[in-house]
Amino acid sequence: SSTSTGGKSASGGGVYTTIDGLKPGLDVNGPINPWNPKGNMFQGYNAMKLGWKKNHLTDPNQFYPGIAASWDIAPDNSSITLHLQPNNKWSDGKPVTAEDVKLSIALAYTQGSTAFAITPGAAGAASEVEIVDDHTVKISQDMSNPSVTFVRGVMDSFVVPAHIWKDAVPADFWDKLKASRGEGAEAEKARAEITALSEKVLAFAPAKDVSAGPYTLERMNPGEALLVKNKNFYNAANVGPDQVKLLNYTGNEQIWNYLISGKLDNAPFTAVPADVMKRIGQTPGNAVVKGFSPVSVAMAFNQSKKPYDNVHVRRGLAYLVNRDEVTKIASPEGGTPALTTTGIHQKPAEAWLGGELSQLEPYKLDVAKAEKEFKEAGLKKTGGKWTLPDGKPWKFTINVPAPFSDWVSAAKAVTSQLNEAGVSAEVLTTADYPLYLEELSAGKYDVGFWLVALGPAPYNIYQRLYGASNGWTNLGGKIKHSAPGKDGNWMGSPETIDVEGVGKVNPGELTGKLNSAPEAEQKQIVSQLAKAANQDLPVIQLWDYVNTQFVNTNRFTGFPENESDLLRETSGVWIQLGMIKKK
Amino acid sequence: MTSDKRAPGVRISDLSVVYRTPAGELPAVRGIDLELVPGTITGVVGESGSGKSTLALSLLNAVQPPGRISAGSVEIDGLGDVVALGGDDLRRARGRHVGYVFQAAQSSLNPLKTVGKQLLDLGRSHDVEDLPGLVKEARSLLDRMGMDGARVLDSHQHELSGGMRQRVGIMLALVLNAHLVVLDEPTTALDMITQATILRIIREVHEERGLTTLVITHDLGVVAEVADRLAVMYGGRVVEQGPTREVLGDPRHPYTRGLLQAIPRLVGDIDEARALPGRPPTLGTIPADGCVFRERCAVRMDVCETGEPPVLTQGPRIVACHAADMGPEAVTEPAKERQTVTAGVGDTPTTGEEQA
Amino acid sequence: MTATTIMPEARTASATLRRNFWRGVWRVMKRKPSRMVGVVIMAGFAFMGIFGPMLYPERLPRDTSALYAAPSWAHPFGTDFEGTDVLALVVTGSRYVLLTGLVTAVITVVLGAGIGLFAGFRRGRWDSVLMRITDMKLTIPGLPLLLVLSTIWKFTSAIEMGLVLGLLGWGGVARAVRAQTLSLRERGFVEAARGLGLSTTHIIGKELLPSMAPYIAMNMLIAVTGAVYAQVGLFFLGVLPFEANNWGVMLNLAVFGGGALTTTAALPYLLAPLLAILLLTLGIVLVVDAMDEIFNPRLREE
Amino acid sequence: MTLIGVPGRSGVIAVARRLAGHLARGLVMILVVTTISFLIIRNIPGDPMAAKYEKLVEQGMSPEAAQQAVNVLYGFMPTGSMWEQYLDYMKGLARLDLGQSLTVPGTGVSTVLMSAAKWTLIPVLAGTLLSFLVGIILGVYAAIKRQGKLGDLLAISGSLLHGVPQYVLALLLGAIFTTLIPILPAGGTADIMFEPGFNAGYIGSLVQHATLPVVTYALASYGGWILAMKSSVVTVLGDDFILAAELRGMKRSIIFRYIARNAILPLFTILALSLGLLFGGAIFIERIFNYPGLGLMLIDSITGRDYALMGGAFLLITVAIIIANIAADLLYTVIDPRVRSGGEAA
Amino acid sequence: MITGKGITKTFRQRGGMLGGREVKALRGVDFTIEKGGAVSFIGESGCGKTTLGRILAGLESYDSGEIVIDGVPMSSLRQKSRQPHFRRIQLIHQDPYSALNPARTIHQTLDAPLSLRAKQTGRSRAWMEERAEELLSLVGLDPGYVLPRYPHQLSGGMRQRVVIARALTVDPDMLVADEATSMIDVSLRLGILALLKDLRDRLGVSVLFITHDVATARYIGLDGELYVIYRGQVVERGPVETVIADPVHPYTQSLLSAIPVLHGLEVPGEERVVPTEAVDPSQQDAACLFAARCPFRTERCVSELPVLGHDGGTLQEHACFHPQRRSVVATPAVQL
Ligand SMILES: Nc1ncnc2c1ncn2[C@@H]1O[C@H](COP(=O)(O)OP(=O)(O)OP(=O)(O)O)[C@@H](O)[C@H]1O
Ligand SMILES: Nc1ncnc2c1ncn2[C@@H]1O[C@H](COP(=O)(O)OP(=O)(O)OP(=O)(O)O)[C@@H](O)[C@H]1O
Ligand SMILES: [Mg+2]
Ligand SMILES: [Mg+2]
Repeated sequence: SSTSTGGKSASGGGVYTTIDGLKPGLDVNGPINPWNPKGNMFQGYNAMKLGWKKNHLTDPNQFYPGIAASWDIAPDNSSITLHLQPNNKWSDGKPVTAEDVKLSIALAYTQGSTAFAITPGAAGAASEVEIVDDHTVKISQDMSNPSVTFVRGVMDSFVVPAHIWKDAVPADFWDKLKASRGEGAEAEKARAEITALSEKVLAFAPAKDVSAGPYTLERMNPGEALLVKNKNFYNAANVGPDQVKLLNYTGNEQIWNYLISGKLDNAPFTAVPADVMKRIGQTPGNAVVKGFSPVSVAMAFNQSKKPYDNVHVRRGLAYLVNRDEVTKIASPEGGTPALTTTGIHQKPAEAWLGGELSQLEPYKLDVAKAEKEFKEAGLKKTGGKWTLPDGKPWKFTINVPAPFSDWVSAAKAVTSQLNEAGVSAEVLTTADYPLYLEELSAGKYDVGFWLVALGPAPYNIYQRLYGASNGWTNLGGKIKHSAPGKDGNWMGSPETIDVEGVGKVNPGELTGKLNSAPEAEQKQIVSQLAKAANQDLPVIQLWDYVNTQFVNTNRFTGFPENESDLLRETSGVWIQLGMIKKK
Repeated sequence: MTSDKRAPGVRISDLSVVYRTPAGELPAVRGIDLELVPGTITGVVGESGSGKSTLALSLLNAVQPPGRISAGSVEIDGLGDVVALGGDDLRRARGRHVGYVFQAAQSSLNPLKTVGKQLLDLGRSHDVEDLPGLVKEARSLLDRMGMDGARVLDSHQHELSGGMRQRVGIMLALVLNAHLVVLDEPTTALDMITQATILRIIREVHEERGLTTLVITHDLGVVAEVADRLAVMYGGRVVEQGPTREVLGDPRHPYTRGLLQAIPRLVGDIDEARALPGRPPTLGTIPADGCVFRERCAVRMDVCETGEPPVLTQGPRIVACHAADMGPEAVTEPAKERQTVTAGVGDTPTTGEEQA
Repeated sequence: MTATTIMPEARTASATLRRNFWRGVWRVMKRKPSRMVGVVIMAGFAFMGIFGPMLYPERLPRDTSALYAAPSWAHPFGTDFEGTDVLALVVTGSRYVLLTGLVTAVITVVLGAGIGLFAGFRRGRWDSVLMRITDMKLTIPGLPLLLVLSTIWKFTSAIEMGLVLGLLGWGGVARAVRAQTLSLRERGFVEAARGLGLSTTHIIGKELLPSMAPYIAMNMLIAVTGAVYAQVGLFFLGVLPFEANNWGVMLNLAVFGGGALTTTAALPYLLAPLLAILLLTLGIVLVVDAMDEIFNPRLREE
Repeated sequence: MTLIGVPGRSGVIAVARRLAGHLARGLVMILVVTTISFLIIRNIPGDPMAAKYEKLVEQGMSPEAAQQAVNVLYGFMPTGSMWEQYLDYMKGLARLDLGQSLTVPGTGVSTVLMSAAKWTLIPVLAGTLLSFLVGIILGVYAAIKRQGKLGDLLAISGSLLHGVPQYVLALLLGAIFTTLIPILPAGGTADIMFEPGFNAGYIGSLVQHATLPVVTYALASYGGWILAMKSSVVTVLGDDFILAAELRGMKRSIIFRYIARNAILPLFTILALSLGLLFGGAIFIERIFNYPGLGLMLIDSITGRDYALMGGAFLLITVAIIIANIAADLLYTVIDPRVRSGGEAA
Repeated sequence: MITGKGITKTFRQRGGMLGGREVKALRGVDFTIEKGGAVSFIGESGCGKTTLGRILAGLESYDSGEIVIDGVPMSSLRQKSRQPHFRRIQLIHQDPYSALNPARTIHQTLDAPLSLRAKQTGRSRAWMEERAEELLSLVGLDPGYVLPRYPHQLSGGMRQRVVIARALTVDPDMLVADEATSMIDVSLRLGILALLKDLRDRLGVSVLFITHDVATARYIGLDGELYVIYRGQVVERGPVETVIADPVHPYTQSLLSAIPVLHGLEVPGEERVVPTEAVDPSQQDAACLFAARCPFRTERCVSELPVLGHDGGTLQEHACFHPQRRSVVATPAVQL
């Protein structure tokens, strides 16, 4: 088959072949624009951010240097001062300066990110951007509604060359921004104007790639993109590969094929069936690096539907689902069976909860306990089948989006298990993900598969369980609760829960507090919420995702180790940090 | 009557053609002896299914599968036995020696090509060196038949009327200078006036070019109009043959008589006319032995059931019938025995050589 | 005249046919043993569709220690992602597939033949309107439309699925039946019936339909395959609700979940439904071939 | 003497007249298709925002960043009542503006379509041409040898291939050439290491990547050709003018040409229809072989709820079919003198 | 009695968007047929004979003119109520092969119209059976043999008889026989002609006989009338024998001259008009339609359209400015 020997073959540094997991589906029509979802800027390669997030279990505010070489964070999170790389130049030779950063922040405002939100009262928004000197920028937080993730929001910003992008925003942008702060028609109008810029920015298409990253885009076709080394990059001396080939993929099976043929030096994880995994392992040089990934998949209940409003039914079901088996069938490599249900991925759960974790109910497979719970809920078993309290048949239907093969397999396995235990169960798939999500949030399903535990910030984690989908909204720091079926509340948990060993809690309010509470208090809140989730079971966590990266050590070395906090960044970041070396 | 030395004679002897059917091989033409005298027009008449087309195709050894010539020979002067011919020799003979005007002349042209282009194809097929000459010849032939030759050569089939197509068919049969021409149902599906014109053209061209012509038709009138000699076919046999006027004026075979009586006429007493009883046989219903006509015959005798009718010859006239009264000088050929019957018409000398 | 040379054959052909239709059928079958095979295959599928699901327990057993097991005596086509016998899945899945095919075929043929007959018989304005619609229907690409439709409409039952496929698929039949009707209409016997004042119902039901019945039957068979393909295809693309024992879903899971186009483990899982489809196609092709010869004098005489 | 119609001039007029009729009908057709697709597509349920968000989150984007990315997309959602949207859409269409893509924000639908179209059009045409050539040659053979075993085999294989859906062929070919004997690439258009242009490496790579799709297209339609050609040849063989040519002593080669040309003629209408079918099949083939053509794009646009792109793709496929129909008919008109002179069609 | 007055019919062939060709199939045809009478229409191909037949059988509309069936003018009726009247006129198709449904036995074929009839008149099944047998016997067929058979099991002549029997099921006033014998073997042709004549005598059915073979027209009855039609216009009409023996229109003369002479049995007429073939019919209307082909045309012929009449004191009506008797028909030869 085609090996990359033709054309301008790389000398010395060689060609590094990988897949950008953040941008599946390369699009030749995409502009060279980092904000465009199909833009041809690839994080870590030719798209640069101020810094690169570390994948820390509990602290969201740790970064590797990017455009910023270092940074000082005020102790109360009220500001961050960025010190740019001193000798950094754009690929066209112009230096990277504080002006570039400021313009990039202006652009970020049009895109409405968390740190640069223009919504009044938004949590963790920046209030001021100040050029201290050519290479220093200070950004302050609006402390009226602070967030622990403010710094993260700032660092997670793209930086583009001002001399190329300056026309994307009007000259009076900063005045407009100032005007947009506050109340009244004036501010309203300014905000509308800024939002209206978003489309223009998104469609902005520079003629050629001018990058401050280790690479610039050379050319692309529908299947691949070719990046070549940027001699002006600040750490160019340590950048290993001369060229990077990014492969497109539309289906997982494509990645499997690439991996088996040993083409890829690195690939992010995709669901891989066991046999394929075996074959991948047989290819010389292929290796798997595993680390933490703050995502879990769960079965989520719609508590507006009977009998799922009854916590005993949910618990009974939890006892009947063999999570080990489900994980083995559905995602043996990409996940580890959830130890229990806390709403948190097990790794950070250990960090947050420590010993408390073992005190939570693990919901191991236990038919007897399940029967007890079902009976408690008033369900009846007749002729080996469980029926509703009123004697009507109980049909457990679980919904999954059809394109997610691992979820479909998992759902199938769950229903098979339940059927064996006398619960009539079946899988219903929905044609595609958008439809699935719409119907899920419209409360059309009894039970559906859902991603939870989206970390690392505990606020994000619990907002998933006790946020908008469960009725709680955070408006300018104020928490409000809507009734089930209203304002996107499809989960329908009660507003307060009586948690054993804690007492009555309002999980939504607790979650809201997580955003600004100091670390010690956060720990306490997390513990309470974990208990609540464990007892009340708004979802049953099935497996926790494992960040599994494939690497091939035949051509390059220096890949991150297992559990490295770099595993969630692209290999472009590894390369620019000088890790990847030619063999 | 002018006779051209180049007009070939044809001797068909004991010709049999069979078709393969689910019921086995059945003869469509059986034991036919017929001679085409050089320079004459011979007409073959018979009702549908009597084997006329099959006979005509045999003249070019072109019986289409699932049919085949199972016995007999077709000797053409200058060509030899066509039945024995094959491959390229046979192909060259077609067109050059024997011109054939197709039964369905209406659709005997390639619908996608102009007549002229098909003419050139024909020329190339027969290695004609002088293609412009060929076109000139074709044009003059068409002009001769009362058409604008140049324009016709430039036309597609669908732009020509039935009569014009038929003339183009005749032109294509003659343009390579064939002197034996076979016309299968040349006027079927043409209206009366066109038919008359075509018949006149056949007659004139025949004489001008000195041809030996075979006209096949189901219409006695057509034969009567053009043919010198006439052969009447029934159930795959020739039941009667002789000079046209004599046969029509004094039919000897009961079938010929019946047929003549059944033809509506413009003059005379209509009450004399009557239909033949019964219906003509088809391939499957032709009796295997005995007289093929006996079922409908008014003068049928016991012997007709089993005995092959004897072939009676009297001068130029030949009849195959048990009941035919040919007078004292008649020569009787015992049935089933192969014999070449020679018959001359008027002053035309007999040229055929018996037995190869 | 071409007509006169061909027609007698047609007549003799239909002659033998009418006289002893079944004997003729038998002869045609005997001529090529492959046709017998076709009939056997079709019968097999019919049996499978009707009785297949009864041969297995309602919940197919699974064996989580043998995921994607290789073919063996116990599992001739191996097992699937959760250790269920693939053959059992194919057999139990056949009912849905075939039922859809049947429903589609019936709708296609009823609609197609109905519209074709009506347009061809009425001619004039009705004809042009209906044929414009038919042309339009034929021009709109069916599969893309189905894809888009499937996002709106969940085809939860085989009947519903068949209904939609039928509603989308009648165009070809309508056009063909119309052409036939138009030509038959010119035939003397239809004109004669009109001249005698016989009702339109009589003309269509007694004079036209019987002449077209074989043709329609053949179209129906072809429609069955078309429906099976479309439906399995949609499931394969994953745009329809999940059914474990459905051929299309099997294909989907084999390729996109099991990596059948990457490694060999899931290959039997992929091949089993493919084989079923191929076999069904073969059966229908052979039967249609036989029907063709039974009903088409031109091919018969060869 | 009758000569109805002079070939030259009336021919041109006939072609022009037919063309005018076709164009008028095609326009109506396009209007109807766009309206239908508009209605269907705008009624598709599903929240593209939520889907995008979840997808990004799953891919590892932080929830905030994902939310940010998604918010931006809102600007591209169509607004206003259905009727206003329809009018806007139609107005745009009149200006050949198909709107903005949602999956590639800021890019015109027509740009996206055009870049995808070539990856469908070229393989489909190549496959069709290949199968057409092979199919008609074997079809003639099957017709001539129709009594023999080989002819039988050809006919049955033709029916079988004709009957088998494209995805079955694609899956089988894929299983064989990417799984069992992995000698062909399973996706993409060309290796990026080759500079695009007229160099052996690039073209070789293109060909290599296109092999599986093209072969599938070819195999899928080959059966149809062989069957159609066979029956067409059998019909022509029975035509009187062939026998007449034989009786005039025409050379076999010339007769063969007569047969071939007359037999191919009716196949042109099928050609147009088959192109339409192939476009449908492109969805499967491109999905299975990950080939970035219109089919794959249509699936993507459906899952991404990219209304404008979906409608555009739909329209493009329909227009392609209409054009193919018109082209086939005009070709027919040019080749068949009967139609050309405004007379009866064959 | 059935009469037609000034029946015209123009076919417009559709030729796409920019108009099409017009064919004037009938240009004001008048005729009268008495009960039990016979009228023959002769003319060459495409002159409108079939069109006229189909119009009379109600299978085709006509543009203008009036058809009166048994005193009821059709124009006074609405479309729906015309049908029963037109049903009294039955068309016998030229092609007996296609006129019978190959999939239905003769019994079934006859049953359909008979049961309709039985329903209308409240008669029983037995009557239907009886009637079927009666009709078949009437047309000279053996009901026992024919009834259970399929059309293909019968000869052309028998089929044509069945077709006639089927037409008789509705007790028609008139049969329109459109070249009813042209596809039947010569030896059987006369039988059908005789049958038609017989039906006239026995049932009083009138016969409209359409043919291009003049001779057959005689066999329907010498008492009949002969209409010679050219390009949709009747150019000569009169008693059969008169028109055959003493034609005055050059077109009639051409037609009669074109009939092949059975040399040996007949002697050709002395004044045979050498017929010319058809010409492109795109000529102006204000001229004799036949002028372009007429060997005797004068100035007047190309500037004026002659109408049917007895000009020149002829027995028959004709549409010619220069009527002249010519003896064109062959006469019997003295037997050898
Ligand atoms: N291809 C064939 N297969 C079987 N039988 C055939 C075939 N062609 C002709 N026959 C039979 O051979 C007999 C003679 O046929 P032929 O065509 O020679 O008759 P014909 O006298 O030319 O009839 P027509 O007047 O209809 O042209 C007929 O009974 C016919 O059915
Ligand atoms: N349905 C039709 N559409 C268009 N033109 C027609 C139609 N029917 C008949 N014509 C034309 O009307 C004219 C008269 O046709 P008609 O069939 O009545 O002639 P005919 O005398 O019966 O001819 P033939 O002897 O060939 O049967 C012809 O020029 C014919 O082409
Ligand atoms: Mg013949
Ligand atoms: Mg007619």
